[in-house]
Amino acid sequence: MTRTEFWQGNTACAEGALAAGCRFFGGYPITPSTEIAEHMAVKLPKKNGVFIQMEDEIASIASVIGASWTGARAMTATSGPGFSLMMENIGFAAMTETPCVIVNIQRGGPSTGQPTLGAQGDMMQCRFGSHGDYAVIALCPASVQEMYELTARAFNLADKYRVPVFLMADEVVGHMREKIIIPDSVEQVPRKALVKGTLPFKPDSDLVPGFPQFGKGYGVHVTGLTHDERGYPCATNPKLHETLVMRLVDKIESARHEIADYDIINPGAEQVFIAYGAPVRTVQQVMHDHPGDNIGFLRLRTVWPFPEYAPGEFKNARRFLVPEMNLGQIAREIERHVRVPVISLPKLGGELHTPSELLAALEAYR
Amino acid sequence: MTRTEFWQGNTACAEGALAAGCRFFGGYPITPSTEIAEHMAVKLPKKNGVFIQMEDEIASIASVIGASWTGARAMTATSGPGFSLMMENIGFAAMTETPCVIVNIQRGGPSTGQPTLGAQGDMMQCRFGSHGDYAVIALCPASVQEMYELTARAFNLADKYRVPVFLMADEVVGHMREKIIIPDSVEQVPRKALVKGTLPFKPDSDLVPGFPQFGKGYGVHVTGLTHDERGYPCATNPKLHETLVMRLVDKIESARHEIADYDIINPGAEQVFIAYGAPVRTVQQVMHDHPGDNIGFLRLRTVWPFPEYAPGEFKNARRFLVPEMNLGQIAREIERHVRVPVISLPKLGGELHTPSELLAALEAYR
Amino acid sequence: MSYEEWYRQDRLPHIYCAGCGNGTIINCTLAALEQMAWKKEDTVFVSGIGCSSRAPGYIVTDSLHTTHGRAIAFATGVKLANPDLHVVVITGDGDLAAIGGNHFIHACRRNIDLTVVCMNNQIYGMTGGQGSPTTPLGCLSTTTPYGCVETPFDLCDLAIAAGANYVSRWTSYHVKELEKAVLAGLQTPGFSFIEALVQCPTAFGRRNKFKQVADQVEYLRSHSMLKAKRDRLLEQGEHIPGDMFVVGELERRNRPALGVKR
Amino acid sequence: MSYEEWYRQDRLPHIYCAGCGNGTIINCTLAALEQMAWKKEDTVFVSGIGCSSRAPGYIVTDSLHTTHGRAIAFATGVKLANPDLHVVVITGDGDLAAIGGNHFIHACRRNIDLTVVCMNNQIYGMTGGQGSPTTPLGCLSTTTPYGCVETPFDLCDLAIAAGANYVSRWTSYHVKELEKAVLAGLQTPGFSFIEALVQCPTAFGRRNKFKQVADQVEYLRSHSMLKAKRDRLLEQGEHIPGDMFVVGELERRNRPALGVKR
Amino acid sequence: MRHEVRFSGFGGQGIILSAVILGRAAVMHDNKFAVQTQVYGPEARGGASMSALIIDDTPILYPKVADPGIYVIMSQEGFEKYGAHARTDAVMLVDSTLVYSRPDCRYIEIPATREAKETLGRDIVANIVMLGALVASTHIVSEAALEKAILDSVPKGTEALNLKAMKKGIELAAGSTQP
Amino acid sequence: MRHEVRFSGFGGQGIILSAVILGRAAVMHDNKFAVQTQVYGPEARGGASMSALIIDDTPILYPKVADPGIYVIMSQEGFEKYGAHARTDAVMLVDSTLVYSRPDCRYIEIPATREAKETLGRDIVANIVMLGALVASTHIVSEAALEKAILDSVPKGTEALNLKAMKKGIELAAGSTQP
Amino acid sequence: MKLAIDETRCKGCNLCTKVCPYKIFKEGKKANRKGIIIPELDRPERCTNCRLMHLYGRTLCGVCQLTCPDQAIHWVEELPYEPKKVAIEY
Amino acid sequence: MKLAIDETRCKGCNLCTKVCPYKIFKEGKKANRKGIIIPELDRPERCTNCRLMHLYGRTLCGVCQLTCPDQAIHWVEELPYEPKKVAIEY
Ligand SMILES: Cc1ncc(C[n+]2csc(CCOP(=O)(O)OP(=O)(O)O)c2C)c(N)n1
Ligand SMILES: Cc1ncc(C[n+]2csc(CCOP(=O)(O)OP(=O)(O)O)c2C)c(N)n1
Ligand code: SF4
Ligand code: SF4
Ligand code: SF4
Ligand code: SF4
Ligand code: SF4
Ligand code: SF4
Ligand SMILES: [Mg+2]
Ligand SMILES: [Mg+2]
Repeated sequence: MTRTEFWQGNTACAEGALAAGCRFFGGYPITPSTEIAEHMAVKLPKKNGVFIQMEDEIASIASVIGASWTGARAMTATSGPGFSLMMENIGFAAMTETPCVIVNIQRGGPSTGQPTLGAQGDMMQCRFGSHGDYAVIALCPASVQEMYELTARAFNLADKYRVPVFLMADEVVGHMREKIIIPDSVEQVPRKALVKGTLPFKPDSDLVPGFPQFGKGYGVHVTGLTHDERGYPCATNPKLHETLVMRLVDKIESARHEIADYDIINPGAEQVFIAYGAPVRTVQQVMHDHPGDNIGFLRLRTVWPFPEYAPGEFKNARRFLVPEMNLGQIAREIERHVRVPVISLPKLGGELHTPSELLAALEAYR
Repeated sequence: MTRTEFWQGNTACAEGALAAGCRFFGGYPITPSTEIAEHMAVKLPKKNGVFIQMEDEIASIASVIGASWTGARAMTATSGPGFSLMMENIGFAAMTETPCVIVNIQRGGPSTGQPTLGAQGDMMQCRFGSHGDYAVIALCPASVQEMYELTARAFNLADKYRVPVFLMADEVVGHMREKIIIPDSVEQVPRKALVKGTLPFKPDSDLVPGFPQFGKGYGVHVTGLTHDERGYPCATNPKLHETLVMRLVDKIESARHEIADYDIINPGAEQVFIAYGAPVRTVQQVMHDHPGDNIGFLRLRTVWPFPEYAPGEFKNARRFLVPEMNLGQIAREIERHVRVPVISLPKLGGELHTPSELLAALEAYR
Repeated sequence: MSYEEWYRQDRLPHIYCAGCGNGTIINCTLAALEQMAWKKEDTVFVSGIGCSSRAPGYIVTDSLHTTHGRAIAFATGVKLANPDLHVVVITGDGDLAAIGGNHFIHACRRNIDLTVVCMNNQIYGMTGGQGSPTTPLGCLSTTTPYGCVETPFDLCDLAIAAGANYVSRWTSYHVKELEKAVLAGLQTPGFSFIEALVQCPTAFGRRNKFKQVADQVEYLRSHSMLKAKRDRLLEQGEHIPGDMFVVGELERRNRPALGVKR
Repeated sequence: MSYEEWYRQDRLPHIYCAGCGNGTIINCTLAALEQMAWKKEDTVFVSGIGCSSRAPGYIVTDSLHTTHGRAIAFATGVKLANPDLHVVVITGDGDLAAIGGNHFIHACRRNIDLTVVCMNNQIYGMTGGQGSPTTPLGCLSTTTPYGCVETPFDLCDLAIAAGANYVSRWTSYHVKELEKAVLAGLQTPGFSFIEALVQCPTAFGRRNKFKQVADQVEYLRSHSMLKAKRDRLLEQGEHIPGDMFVVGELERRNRPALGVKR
Repeated sequence: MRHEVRFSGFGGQGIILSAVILGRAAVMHDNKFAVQTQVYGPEARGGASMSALIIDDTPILYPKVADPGIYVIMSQEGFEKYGAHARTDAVMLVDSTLVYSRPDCRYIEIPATREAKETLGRDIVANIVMLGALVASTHIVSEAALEKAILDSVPKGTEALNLKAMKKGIELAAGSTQP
Repeated sequence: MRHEVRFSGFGGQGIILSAVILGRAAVMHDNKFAVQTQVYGPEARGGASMSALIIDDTPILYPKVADPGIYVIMSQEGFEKYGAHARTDAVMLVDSTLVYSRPDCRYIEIPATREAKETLGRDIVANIVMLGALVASTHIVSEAALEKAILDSVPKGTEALNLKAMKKGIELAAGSTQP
Repeated sequence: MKLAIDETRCKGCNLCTKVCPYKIFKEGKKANRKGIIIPELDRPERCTNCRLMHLYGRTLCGVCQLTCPDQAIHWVEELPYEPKKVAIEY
Repeated sequence: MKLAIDETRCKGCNLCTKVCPYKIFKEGKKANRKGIIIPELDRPERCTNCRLMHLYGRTLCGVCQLTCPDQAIHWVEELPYEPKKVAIEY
């Protein structure tokens, strides 16, 4: 039996996490993500979970990683400045293959910027913001419904691939209230346990090793140093480093098809929008107001790993138009994968693209 | 009268900074950058400058930004983990247009990774590691001589464009000792002072406003919030935000030609290497050992802003080979600007590409 | 009164809520500053992020409104690079003691010649009322919906243990005493820390049974105990109720300092 | 002796320099642990980055070797998410008190039920001998080439001011006392902090006139003063030389704690 | 049919709650779709607060309100900032106790604050008076839905008062000057 | 001509200093080019330390040493880790006091540590003895340049001792077994 | 000198009504256009500052001004300056 | 029980030579292959642990072992166990 609610996006995110079995939240308040923490503070204690407000965002993500090693589904939520502070430990999570969910309700940057207005300026940061090479998963919701669903999915992906998963939402979606249908229950893909007696960092065929949960007698050593399959540091061994880092990247990149989540609308169109997050709504409005096959739409829910083959499904595409609330961050990525012009439609300042702006762009390039 | 020395790259970096008039160093030790701080600790007090070891890297970059507002040429030096921690305040420096120099002696990542071995894994991070959209300058030295020269240039660029400038070196160059010719003196382009009575954040025609140094009676307010030309917060004004952020990016992007520093070698070649930092040395060796015109080389000293027109100077290029001590971070950028295949030659693990590896790549794709 | 000249008149009224104590603390700080024979152009205000940290935006001197928690680290750079500048940091309990706690204790240890005024409203005001490291046990906030279970910091004890040369605590009720304390802080070489407990009607008072602004100010008045009295009670072995806090000058010493004007 | 079983024998010998005191502190910690009736699988070691922080890599339990300065924050997550686990943090003076200072004081304040053992060698050993927040005044390091001018932290004073339930200090000379102190820490609910001053011949001793390892250990012995004696001297108004440090149990109390096993 | 409503007033009047209640009424009780948005920002503090609501029979795509057809304005500053430029075919409910100006479009004067204080004894329910008047005069949700949504949303113990306020609003709308 | 030299021994023997002195000699006093590199890493602590030097008449491009022609080995562990696989046309100077194994290439036995301790009274200068022997037997830098470089590099007050050590090395090389 | 509340700044918090030893500030009654109720002044000439500021050439008392969180309380010059006679209440 | 230094672990720091109340550890003289000079044992039977560990069923003294930073000091079982007679020096 589903249930209807009229919820704020941030509430839906917190509820999606709870439905997915999240039992640890470590966070630090920051606009426009704070409602997620506040909701967790109310709800988690009632579900035998732990809410803790840490001293800063560095500690928040650290506590989440620590909690994850005890087997708990764990998350944090923040926005730009806090996200920047998490970068070092995000790299640690990637290196140690710690499942965790990090929500970023994006606001206008750089720096303190526009604390209360929406943006999508951290899309490259979530992929490249920590030092060294690694891979992550990033999902972008465009509605309150998706705030719920994608948050829940983030936990499953995190556990399956043992990787930090980002819910890269934005203030527009985080703060708006709309209708949401709450499912009866949410699928929970369990974390694969390490087979006792096997090496803790030796991958299975999916390139992901089983999880040696703390307290279960594995006696595992977890380190952010380059480590061998026993988990022991071997920071001066070039071969082991290469093998490890390549695997960390490959386990995500090679699962691109499975992780990718997107819609192809009007694959025969010549003018094709590509969008994720709040601008999706404007594209949808434009398509609704101008029905027919002449506008195509690649609507992304997964941005990282980027589904690089998806634009190719628009066989007749003569150009891709990419409305983003940033200076064309994902447009850069798209340029790498297509041969036709990529028209970045950046918008800064906190306001969502209007339908007429997108129509004007369609006209300008037709 | 020049002088010859046999110096370590890190020493040359510190000496280059001193020669450029750096009088403030705020840092936190981290391998493989520590020698820079240690050298500054010995030398700065003798030059009436200030060396301070801060409590962490967040405080280090903060102190550098603070010092810069008093008019001092100021720098810090770090490596991956510390660099990740600086991300929030790097965005603050970009937003407030604070000149400063940040040296990153890159080591193997992600996370603690390989503390003592070289890498180039932070190249995307230095461009996109802080939240929001902004622009920076990044220079990559390939020799001890360039550690000196590019550090000095970094200060001039920082002051001219009022932007954080990165010296993105690597452990290989930072730790090796080689011959260096010390010039008699180093050019020092002074910071342009704000004309009294004009608005502190109103740009001149070069898009850069004059600098209202603290203590000079400007009564300036500096904030990381979106601000107007008076410097006052106006964080809910979309137009002002857009204008500000666009200008921050444009002042760098529009000066691309002036900032870019690269060599074009054998522009008629069909196979073209593009490299920066330590791998330059291997390419040079290969070209030295195989003279003739059949191998081209775009050798970058400026990586950001990327000189996007430079690959185009190789008119006959059939492919670009890009050896990097990372998983192809700059190769991604090159892909955006060229129509022929870009062959990433990544190498992880801390060891520099060998000449025979590059030769093998040449063969494989010939 | 001439401390009014230290305000950027073009930016008033400020964004603080009606009855917010922050404005009072700025008054006291500027009134103290006015008594030093310092030029405006030799004075710099530095702050982090929070309602409290907005203060420098209303002051005519050069001012640096930095990132959350980092004000003291930025100020350290300003002061060391030019010790001729007088550097005052304005901060909040969250900014100083949550995210900024490390910079706080290290500046105390180094005894950097700064004067730090902390507007302690025992809550995160700017973000709408989450618990802070000084939220009293049992108090309600949006992140302590069942009452705060973490013991709060005594910020002055921390400053003293960390090494600061001058430490005192007052409240927004004690305007004259606070002005004097800030003055003493400005005069003392090395790190000076002045904690000012303030009412935040919007984010704290509203949730914690203070119906009127004045009720919270009255609470601050009636729950503060002069250091001398506290010491006397302690000596006599008498019980000091848990909800009382000490006010007064709590430390004054002369450890080696950094960045003192040459 | 059975605490040897707590070592990962396959990883010994460890990477520490000859004469490094860290190995001694691990011995004492494990000897104390052995006296608790805890299973290895219920015990977790957490550390940051530094020579000291390498310790958990040599211990058979689950262990989390994290990022520089953050051990306590990670440990907080481990402990709160599963209070049935016994969580011990091993850290260094740089890790705990430089970059990690904020997590340290906040964990003390919250009284998270952790036992934290700090190997204080008064230097950054791992990175080759830079000054740390506990480097004594005047001492030489690569970043204090003219002698340290910053007053060091008293880590125990800080822990007490911040709220920790149990605090004591010993040295690598006092192996038996240290073992007992760690034991007391393990037994005390809430945050327990044990500071162990240790010799670092490579990065500290060499530069500060300790020719032999034993010379530095002897220095630690001869410059430590029992708390009882210190208190007596203070009471008698006698002068305590600046280079002496107090050893012994410095705090034991019962403030509200978080994460205590249910 | 897509309806766009903008609410404005000063902090403490329950401007945002009004939009939320209306949205709940539409979604939870009238089985429609709704999107509620608002202006956040420290600058909003003390100044005018604003909230917007879209109601539609089909899913709402573009979620922002630029040029609404319906206004509920409860302070003079709110009028100046968010109401003054209403298009001429819009309709505006003004709390005539606090709003002095009048728009160029059709408007309905509701002395909500005065009635709330004087008749109901608590000026805090002025927003509910306005909601009642809004629904009575526009029918964008049913009165039954509004009533249920109010009951879901207001603090325990204040239900009766709030229902009275709603009724008062409906009544005032009926008798209001609608030039 | 490019010459590649690898030094190895244990921590405290001055392995890195040896390479630096030799590099200085080449660059500062023989007007050649040189690149010195070394192995860092916590794991190196206590274990074998290693440093490499390239000397050339023209600028050095590729800076790394993979398979050097000249070795200076001062500990058994150093030999095992960094010397055992020397190519057969290499030449290796071994400190015969501490190195028990012998390579397959040509080698020169220098009892540097014994001589340093017994003849010069300080085993700390064994590396300088090795340097003297190296230069005497390979001439990769001039003896004059080496002498100057040693004087630039050693602590004040130890100049005479170090020069004596260098001389001793030269002497030992002359009389050494070179199978 | 004349005591005045700057209506463009006052936010009506009424703290001034609590701190003046002479009870010169009284809670106001009517909201202004912004919805703010400004306090009223009850015989402000009684204020120490009003009376004696000129005499002593510096601010006396001034507690209301220091306390006013909104920088809304000032003394403005009355020209020509004429000390007023008031009955002082202790 | 027999006191033993594990040569694969000992790094020759000589701390054991300072802490034993019976001065059982003495500085060694000759470096081993790794260049480490391992201490020598002087009549280890005098050690409390060697003599009494079996009797009391637990570790006695043990200060050298606790102190040894390199986990190089152990007691190994001697089979068959024969308590040795030693002259104890106080
Ligand atoms: C890195 C970072 N994290 C979080 C925030 C959000 N934030 C802004 S102000 C604030 C709390 C301020 O509290 P306090 O310093 O007590 O100031 P107050 O508003 O109470 O005066 C927070 C958490 C931020 N701006 N930056
Ligand atoms: C973010 C970050 N900054 C700096 C470093 C480099 N670093 C590694 S260990 C260390 C100091 C460790 O000092 P301490 O905790 O006292 O440990 P010790 O080695 O002395 O035992 C530093 C600065 C790092 N790894 N990460
Ligand atoms: S929220 Fe609190 S601290 Fe912030 S301005 Fe309002 S009353 Fe002041
Ligand atoms: S450097 Fe110091 S702390 Fe590190 S292992 Fe060596 S002696 Fe120990
Ligand atoms: S204290 Fe100031 S703001 Fe408050 S009521 Fe009085 S004059 Fe107005
Ligand atoms: S200055 Fe003093 S006496 Fe005068 S009005 Fe203010 S508080 Fe009252
Ligand atoms: S204490 Fe241990 S490592 Fe040191 S000499 Fe004795 S046995 Fe060897
Ligand atoms: S156990 Fe005690 S008596 Fe025995 S050898 Fe060790 S220190 Fe000496
Ligand atoms: Mg606060
Ligand atoms: Mg240390």
